[in-house]
Amino acid sequence: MDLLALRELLPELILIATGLVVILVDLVTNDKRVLPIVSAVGVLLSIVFTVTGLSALLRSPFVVEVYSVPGAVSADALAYMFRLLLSASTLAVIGASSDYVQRRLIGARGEFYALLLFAAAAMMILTAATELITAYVALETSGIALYALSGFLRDRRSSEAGIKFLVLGGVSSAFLLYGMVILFGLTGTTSYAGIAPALHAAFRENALPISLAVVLIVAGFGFKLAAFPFQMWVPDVYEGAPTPVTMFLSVVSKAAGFGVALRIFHLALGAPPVALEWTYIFAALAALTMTLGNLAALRQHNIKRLMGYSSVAQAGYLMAALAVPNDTGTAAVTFFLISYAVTNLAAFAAIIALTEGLASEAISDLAGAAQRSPFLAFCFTIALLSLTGIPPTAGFFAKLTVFGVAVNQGLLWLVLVGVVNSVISAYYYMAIVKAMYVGSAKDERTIPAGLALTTVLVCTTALTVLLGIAPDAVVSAASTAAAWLP
Amino acid sequence: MPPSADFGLTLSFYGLATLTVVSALMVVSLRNIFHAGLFLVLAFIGVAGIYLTLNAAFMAAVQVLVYGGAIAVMMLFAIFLTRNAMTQGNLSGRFQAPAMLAALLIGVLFSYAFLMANWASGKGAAEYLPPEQVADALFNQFVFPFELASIMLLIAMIGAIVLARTPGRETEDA
Amino acid sequence: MTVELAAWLVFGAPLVSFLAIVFGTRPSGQHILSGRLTALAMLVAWFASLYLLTQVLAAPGFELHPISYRWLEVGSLHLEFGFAIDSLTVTMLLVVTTVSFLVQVYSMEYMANENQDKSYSRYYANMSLFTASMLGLVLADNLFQVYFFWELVGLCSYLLVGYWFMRPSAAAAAKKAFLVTRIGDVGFLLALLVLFVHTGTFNIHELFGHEASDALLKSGFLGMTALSWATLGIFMGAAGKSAQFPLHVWLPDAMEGPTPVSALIHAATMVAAGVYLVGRMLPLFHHAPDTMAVVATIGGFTAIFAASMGLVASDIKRVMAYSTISQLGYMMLALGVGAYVAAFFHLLNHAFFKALLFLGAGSVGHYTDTFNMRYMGGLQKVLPITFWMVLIASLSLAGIPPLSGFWSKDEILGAALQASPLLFGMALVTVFLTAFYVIRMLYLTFAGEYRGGAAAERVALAAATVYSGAGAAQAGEGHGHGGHDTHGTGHGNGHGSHEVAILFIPLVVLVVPSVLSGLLNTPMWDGLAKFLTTHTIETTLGEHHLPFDPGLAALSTFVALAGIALAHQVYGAQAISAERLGAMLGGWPYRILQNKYGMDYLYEFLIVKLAFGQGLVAGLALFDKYVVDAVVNGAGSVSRAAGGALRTLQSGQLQGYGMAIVLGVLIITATMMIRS
Amino acid sequence: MIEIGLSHYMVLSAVLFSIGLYGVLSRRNAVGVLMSVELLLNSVNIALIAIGRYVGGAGATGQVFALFVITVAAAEASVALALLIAIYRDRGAVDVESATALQG
Amino acid sequence: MVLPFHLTLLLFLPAAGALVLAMLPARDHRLAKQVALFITALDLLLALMLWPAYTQLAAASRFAFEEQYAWIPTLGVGYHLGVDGLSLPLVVLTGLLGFLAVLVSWHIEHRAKLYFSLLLVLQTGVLGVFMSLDFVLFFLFWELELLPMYLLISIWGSPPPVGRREYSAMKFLIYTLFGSAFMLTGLLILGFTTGTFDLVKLSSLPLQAIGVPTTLVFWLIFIAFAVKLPVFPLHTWLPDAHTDAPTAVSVLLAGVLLKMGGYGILRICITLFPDVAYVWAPTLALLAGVSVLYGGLVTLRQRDLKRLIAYSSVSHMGYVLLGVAALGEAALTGAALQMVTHGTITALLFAAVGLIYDKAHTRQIPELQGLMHRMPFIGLAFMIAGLASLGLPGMSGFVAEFLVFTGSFGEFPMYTVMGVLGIVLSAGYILWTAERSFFRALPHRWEHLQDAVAVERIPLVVLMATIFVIGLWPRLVTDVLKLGIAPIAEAVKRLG
Repeated sequence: MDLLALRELLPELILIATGLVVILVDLVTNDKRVLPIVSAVGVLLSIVFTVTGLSALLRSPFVVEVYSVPGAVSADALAYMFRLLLSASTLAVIGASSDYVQRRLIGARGEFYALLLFAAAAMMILTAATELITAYVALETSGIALYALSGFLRDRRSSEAGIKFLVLGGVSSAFLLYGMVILFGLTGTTSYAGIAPALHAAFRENALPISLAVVLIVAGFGFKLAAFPFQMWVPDVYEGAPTPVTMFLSVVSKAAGFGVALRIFHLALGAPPVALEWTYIFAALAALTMTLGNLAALRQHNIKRLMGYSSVAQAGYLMAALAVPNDTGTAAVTFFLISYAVTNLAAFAAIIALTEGLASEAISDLAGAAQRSPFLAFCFTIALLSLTGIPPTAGFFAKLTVFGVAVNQGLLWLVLVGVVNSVISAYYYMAIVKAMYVGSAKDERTIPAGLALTTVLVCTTALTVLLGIAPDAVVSAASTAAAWLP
Repeated sequence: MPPSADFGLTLSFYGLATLTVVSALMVVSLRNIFHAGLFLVLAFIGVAGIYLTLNAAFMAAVQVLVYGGAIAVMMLFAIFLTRNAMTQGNLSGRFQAPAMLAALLIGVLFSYAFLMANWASGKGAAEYLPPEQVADALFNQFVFPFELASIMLLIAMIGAIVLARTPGRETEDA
Repeated sequence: MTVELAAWLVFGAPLVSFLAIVFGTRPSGQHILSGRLTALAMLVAWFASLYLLTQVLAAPGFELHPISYRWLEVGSLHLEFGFAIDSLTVTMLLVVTTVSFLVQVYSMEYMANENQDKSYSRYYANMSLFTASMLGLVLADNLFQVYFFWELVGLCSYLLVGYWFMRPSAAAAAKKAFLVTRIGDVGFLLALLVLFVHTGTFNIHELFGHEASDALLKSGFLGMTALSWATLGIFMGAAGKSAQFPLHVWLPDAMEGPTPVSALIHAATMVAAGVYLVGRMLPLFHHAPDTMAVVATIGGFTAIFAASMGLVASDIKRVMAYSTISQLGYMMLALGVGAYVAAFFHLLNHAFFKALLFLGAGSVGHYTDTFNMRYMGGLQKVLPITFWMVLIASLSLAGIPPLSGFWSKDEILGAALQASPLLFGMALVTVFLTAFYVIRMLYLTFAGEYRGGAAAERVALAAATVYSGAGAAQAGEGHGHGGHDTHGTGHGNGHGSHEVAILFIPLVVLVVPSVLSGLLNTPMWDGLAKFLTTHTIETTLGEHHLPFDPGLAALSTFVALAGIALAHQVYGAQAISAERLGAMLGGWPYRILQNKYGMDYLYEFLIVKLAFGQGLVAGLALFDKYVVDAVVNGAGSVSRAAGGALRTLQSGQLQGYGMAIVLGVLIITATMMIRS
Repeated sequence: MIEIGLSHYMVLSAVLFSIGLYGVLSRRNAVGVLMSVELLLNSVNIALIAIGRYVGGAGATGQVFALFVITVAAAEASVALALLIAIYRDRGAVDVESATALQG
Repeated sequence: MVLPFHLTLLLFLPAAGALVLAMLPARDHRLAKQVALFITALDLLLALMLWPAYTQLAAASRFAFEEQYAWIPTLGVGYHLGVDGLSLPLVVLTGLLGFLAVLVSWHIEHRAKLYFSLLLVLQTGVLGVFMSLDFVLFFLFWELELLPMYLLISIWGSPPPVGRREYSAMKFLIYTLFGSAFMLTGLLILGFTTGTFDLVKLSSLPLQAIGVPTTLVFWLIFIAFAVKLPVFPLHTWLPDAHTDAPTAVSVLLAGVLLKMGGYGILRICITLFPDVAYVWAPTLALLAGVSVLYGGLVTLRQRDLKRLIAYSSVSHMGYVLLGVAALGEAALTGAALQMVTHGTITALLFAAVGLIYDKAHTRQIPELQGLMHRMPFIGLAFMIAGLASLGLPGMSGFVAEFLVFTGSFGEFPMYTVMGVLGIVLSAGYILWTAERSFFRALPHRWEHLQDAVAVERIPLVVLMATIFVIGLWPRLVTDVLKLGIAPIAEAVKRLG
């Protein structure tokens, strides 16, 4: 194989290497505080290479030659975009979780970072994969890491989360696998680029198996994306898993899921006769997903669980754009994911600080947080506004673009469902704001937040606001990148 | 292809299929989990036989080694670990019937779709695939997933070690 | 002095005095300055009016248009502020400024006694504002401006009726006055809108043009022309202000205000504004005979209806109030039958003698501290000048020749006779009733022995409280049954002081026109008629001035004398017992009159109880809470309930979740298969 | 007798999948659930190798795919068993029906 | 004098002030107040500076002081600010009420820093709505106001025994979001089918050709404004929000926030879809008539002073809709003027009631009586505002209502009659309230009450003056307003 091609995989390779280094360092050192630093340095290095690659690609939109590992992964601008998103988010997770890991994951700290890095690398490959086998292996690699990470606290709830995640993940990936196998059987190839024309040719005589394959793939990715009715693991796992893992799940894993879904649905299954089979499914599932997520969130008391339902609802909005199989849809999904990532990272950074500082995950216990730690509460509020979609935050423009492409696609009804859902979501998001600002504190002390976490919080909040004020650079980058998807 | 070979294939397919399906049924229905585990091994072996009928000897070998060996052993290990729970059967009737119905519907749906399908079969299909060709594909075309798979195994190992370890114990904390 | 300046002075002098009092004086303690300022302003306005009279007399057609400013301009809508001065205007100006000035002079002493705390600059400010508004109304050359000041005089009336706002009865009366007149104003406002929509102008002279009336006559709805609707609306506004049936209920209650206010606003000027408005717009009314009929009928009915209630009222100011309503009805009757000159002639005369009567009543009340005639009597001895003045004014009101009332009343009777015997009959009965209650009032107040004034009233009230709760409730409710008590000032009654010059001088001055103003339009000299009809109205109205009919004059005088005689028999000679009269026909007529035909109760029942308490309004409030709002809250509850239901689905059981996945696959496939 | 072809294998795979699915949905013992998951993956593998055998040019790819599936199964099983041990340590049982600390 | 980037400066000065406040030491609430006062005063000055400048150059172009930059060119979103005759008075009103709101809140000590920061952010939001000429920018500011309002009501509102501040705040939030959700949909349809969100550009495009029925888009957008205005039956958030909000917030809510609805209808619904408005005008007028009467009748039953004013707002904002429905120049100008005048009148009412509540600790009319004896100044302010509210000539409310009536009577006589009946109802509840609360004898329990002190009087005096100035010299405002209204009326006239 071509060494030049491997160069394109440098970001992933660096992450994997960093993971191995972390394990080694973990073995030789007693000061575990060095572990997140090592990890962060590795991720930063990876980000540097990603950014270099991405900026080169974005600056020269007429470059047609893409160095890609044959049959495995693509190194186009969209892939780089997702790599950057995933690695930067991972960096944020590492930063936000260092104190948590130090205190709560005794005996598993090195392993935590290593698994996180491996999972991130696998997800980066997943979003860049151009054929089914690579995608499947990457999906399972990240999946297994996540199953394990979910159980890392090794208490009752964490283990339960892990086993639920694992079994349901196993079932759904079996469905996904079966869908892939049918596609493979019908076309004789696993490459997305090859599947599309072959399906087009075979569609008339194989409508039923193709439909079945599409449904199975929808089910498989639906699980990953937390789409109704494949979302039931989400609240349980979000609640039971260690909070940094929940953070990782809600941002990185979700982004990776949408990244791969974009390629499979918009590329392999994006040609007209096949696309017509699933776009309306996605539209319908989008509506159901957001409605279910928002309604169920109305009655939650645990903040992590609530964020689980919130992430279900957000997946619903995203799916509305996923149902638009062209580059505007891809761009909208990408931009939404970026906005959602910065927002949710900020939210979870705040949640980690708050739940650890207050030793409670109950929303009602947030009372008076705004007086104890005004800055923390402020950042969290910004994040919640962004999740609701209220300007001037990233979430507003994310919804604007997503609903905009849906409107253009003629999905007006879906947009109406979406906007009404935003209203419902305001109720529970603002209930958190209310708890923090309106309630009075029993305790006047400042809620502790470490330097790394604070940095992450500041950066993500700043980005949330920045994307709400000046989103153009990212929006246009997303649409440029989306145009790379053939 | 001579008719006798064809007949042999047919016979062995049906025989192995029956074995596999019956074993599988035992796996999901036997009350005793240990017995279920034994039938699982039997089912794996049946599947390996199916592979043989497909001229995939290498895969059959892998199947026996990995599943018949490693996985089954781990399975049994787990059974011993959880021995007082060994005789827990299936869920209550509340769940049984819908589960059965759903599984049945899925089976029917899949089978129907497969029977309706017009597979791209026959056109230049290889009767026999030498293992070298598989290896070639694995190490050239799919080298990247292969490398990734090794990471996956590493992850599984690390994960399993951490999870199986009693929490809160670490050298420097001790 | 130019006409423009004079017009500005008329309108501006009281306005300046208002602003000076509001911004230049302290709320308390500077009442003397305020009073003088006000009186001075009135005097300036009076002189300016006089000047204007001379200018109008000199002008061709007695018309001047000194001022017109564009106040607001939006699209095709122009709202203007302008003065038009013609004979009618200038007549009204003189009436208003004269009475105003005299009342202000009277107020200086009267209010000082009524308000011991010396903080009544407010009173003068309101009076100034009222006069300015009233003059602005009269001067207006367009209906929009009329409406503008129309509302402002209403406001001043509200503020002055409620001057003693600490008294619940006064506060309630003020509110009632405002609300009832506002109902009439709705008609006025709608009339303005109808006029504007069809003619595109508010200017009175433009409205009188043929184009305007043609446009108004061409369209219409519900079987009436737009013109009829418009005039009806105008009359509705006029009926509110001039207390015509059925919007008359506020005026008796408005007597809660200080007596000078009653004299100026509720007798001489503001209540006459309705008559003025209808008279001013009479050229339009002429194209709407149906409206004219309504005006005449309502006027005639109000005249007799109010006079009948005046028969039994025991409060001297209320007697006057009913009398005012009745006389205004007279004027409306005259307008309704087209007797334009007669109406304004009567308006003029009435303004003077009624103002005098009120001021006289004020002096009486000032002495006795009550207005309840049951506790008066024998005041002729202590208030001789007042007695004589009131006597003259009363006889003028009763229509005894040659006093002013006689002349104008006679003209109205003549016009009514020509129009319809029924109207004439009502008018004639009114003459009898008027004479009766006037004399009754005189006897009760001035004749016989003094019955103790406010002190006696308090004793009686206390006794009533002991014997029946109703009396107390009545007093507390204060809707006009209870008398005026001490105005919260507590100064002793019958304080022996003799008549104060400043209090009787205005009476003496007013007596002059009360006696003589009738001479402005007599069979010998019809100067006023000529004056009033020599402007544009003449062209549209034609000549409605009837020749003097000696027979009719004799009849009306006889009827008036009959009324006087009967009253003398009852109250003077006491040949007929008032009690027996009251008990006639089982006492029912008396009770009906005493209860003012139950109109107050009817309104109270209809509006306050039915609509407010149980009916429409209460229903809507409940509807708002339990339907409109409940839908909103219900949507929230349903969402929360749905969330709860979803929570129970999330049972935590692994296999349940797995089942959801499988079912999802099955259902999606099923829908796909059904669809294709 | 019909010649054995791809459809036969596919139907067998479907049946095995169905059985495995039933097991996942109905086994009360978590170990039993995991065994059923293995059945699911085995059914997929049958389909993969059959496709490799019958569909042109797919031979090596099918077997490679199957190999990866087996690897995944192994990895998944190890993590699953470790989780079971953790659960067992906490509850003394691996009954999935009662593992409902997380719900709502 | 107009500064460079004047509008931007005017717009973001309060927001910047909020940031400054956030940096101040936590305990010093005096300093916070002073800074807030300074900022709002400066902002008011900036707003006032526009007035003479605008009247000088108004004839030249439709929008003045425009600032236009590409903002998100990828989506066709621009940063486009500008004012015209319609928005300028509202901008000035916002500046004025923002300044007065700080004075009204002078007694706030509880978490004062946060309080004043939120007030300032609120002001930026409202100003932004009135100055934005890009739909996305408009929407951004439209929503910016939500959170400050929510927090202001739920933290400083009437606590539980008296009010339900948290419920009311949430209701306000959800209701507004519900409306703006539909607006967002309409906005997306417009923007993504035409490729631009610029309101000026949109108004010159043939929107019938966008593929989505313009009627649908019109109503989607209208709903948001109808909630804000509010129009029956979308009004029930208003009484709750008003009742439980702190005084300054009630002042701003009634004074300028409701006007965002009317402004939006004029600026967006009517300007972009004159044809739809023309077709649906009877429906709008019906809604208006019903709002006026229904609001007025329900007001009659209210016993809480703030609730009473809130319901009266429903009634009075109905006149805005009535004027809009009539679509003529006079009626539209009347509607616009009604927004300005209602802003000052209701602000004054709330300021007065707020003072009463601060001193008497109750707003229940049956409990209050004879306040005029102890609070002549507050009573005077209430009476003036009340009389203006019932449409007394010489005060601002009258002019606006009269313009609306004359404009709408020709088009919708029946609905105008409903509107005219509304003024009788106004007289009913205003006079009833005055009688019960301010007149009659002073009960013993209120003998301790004090009249407003100097700092409390300033807002009252300023608002009273505004009411009289507009009432007596309406051309001051209408001559500016009609410059903004004329093009709208012109567009409608071309249809009819």
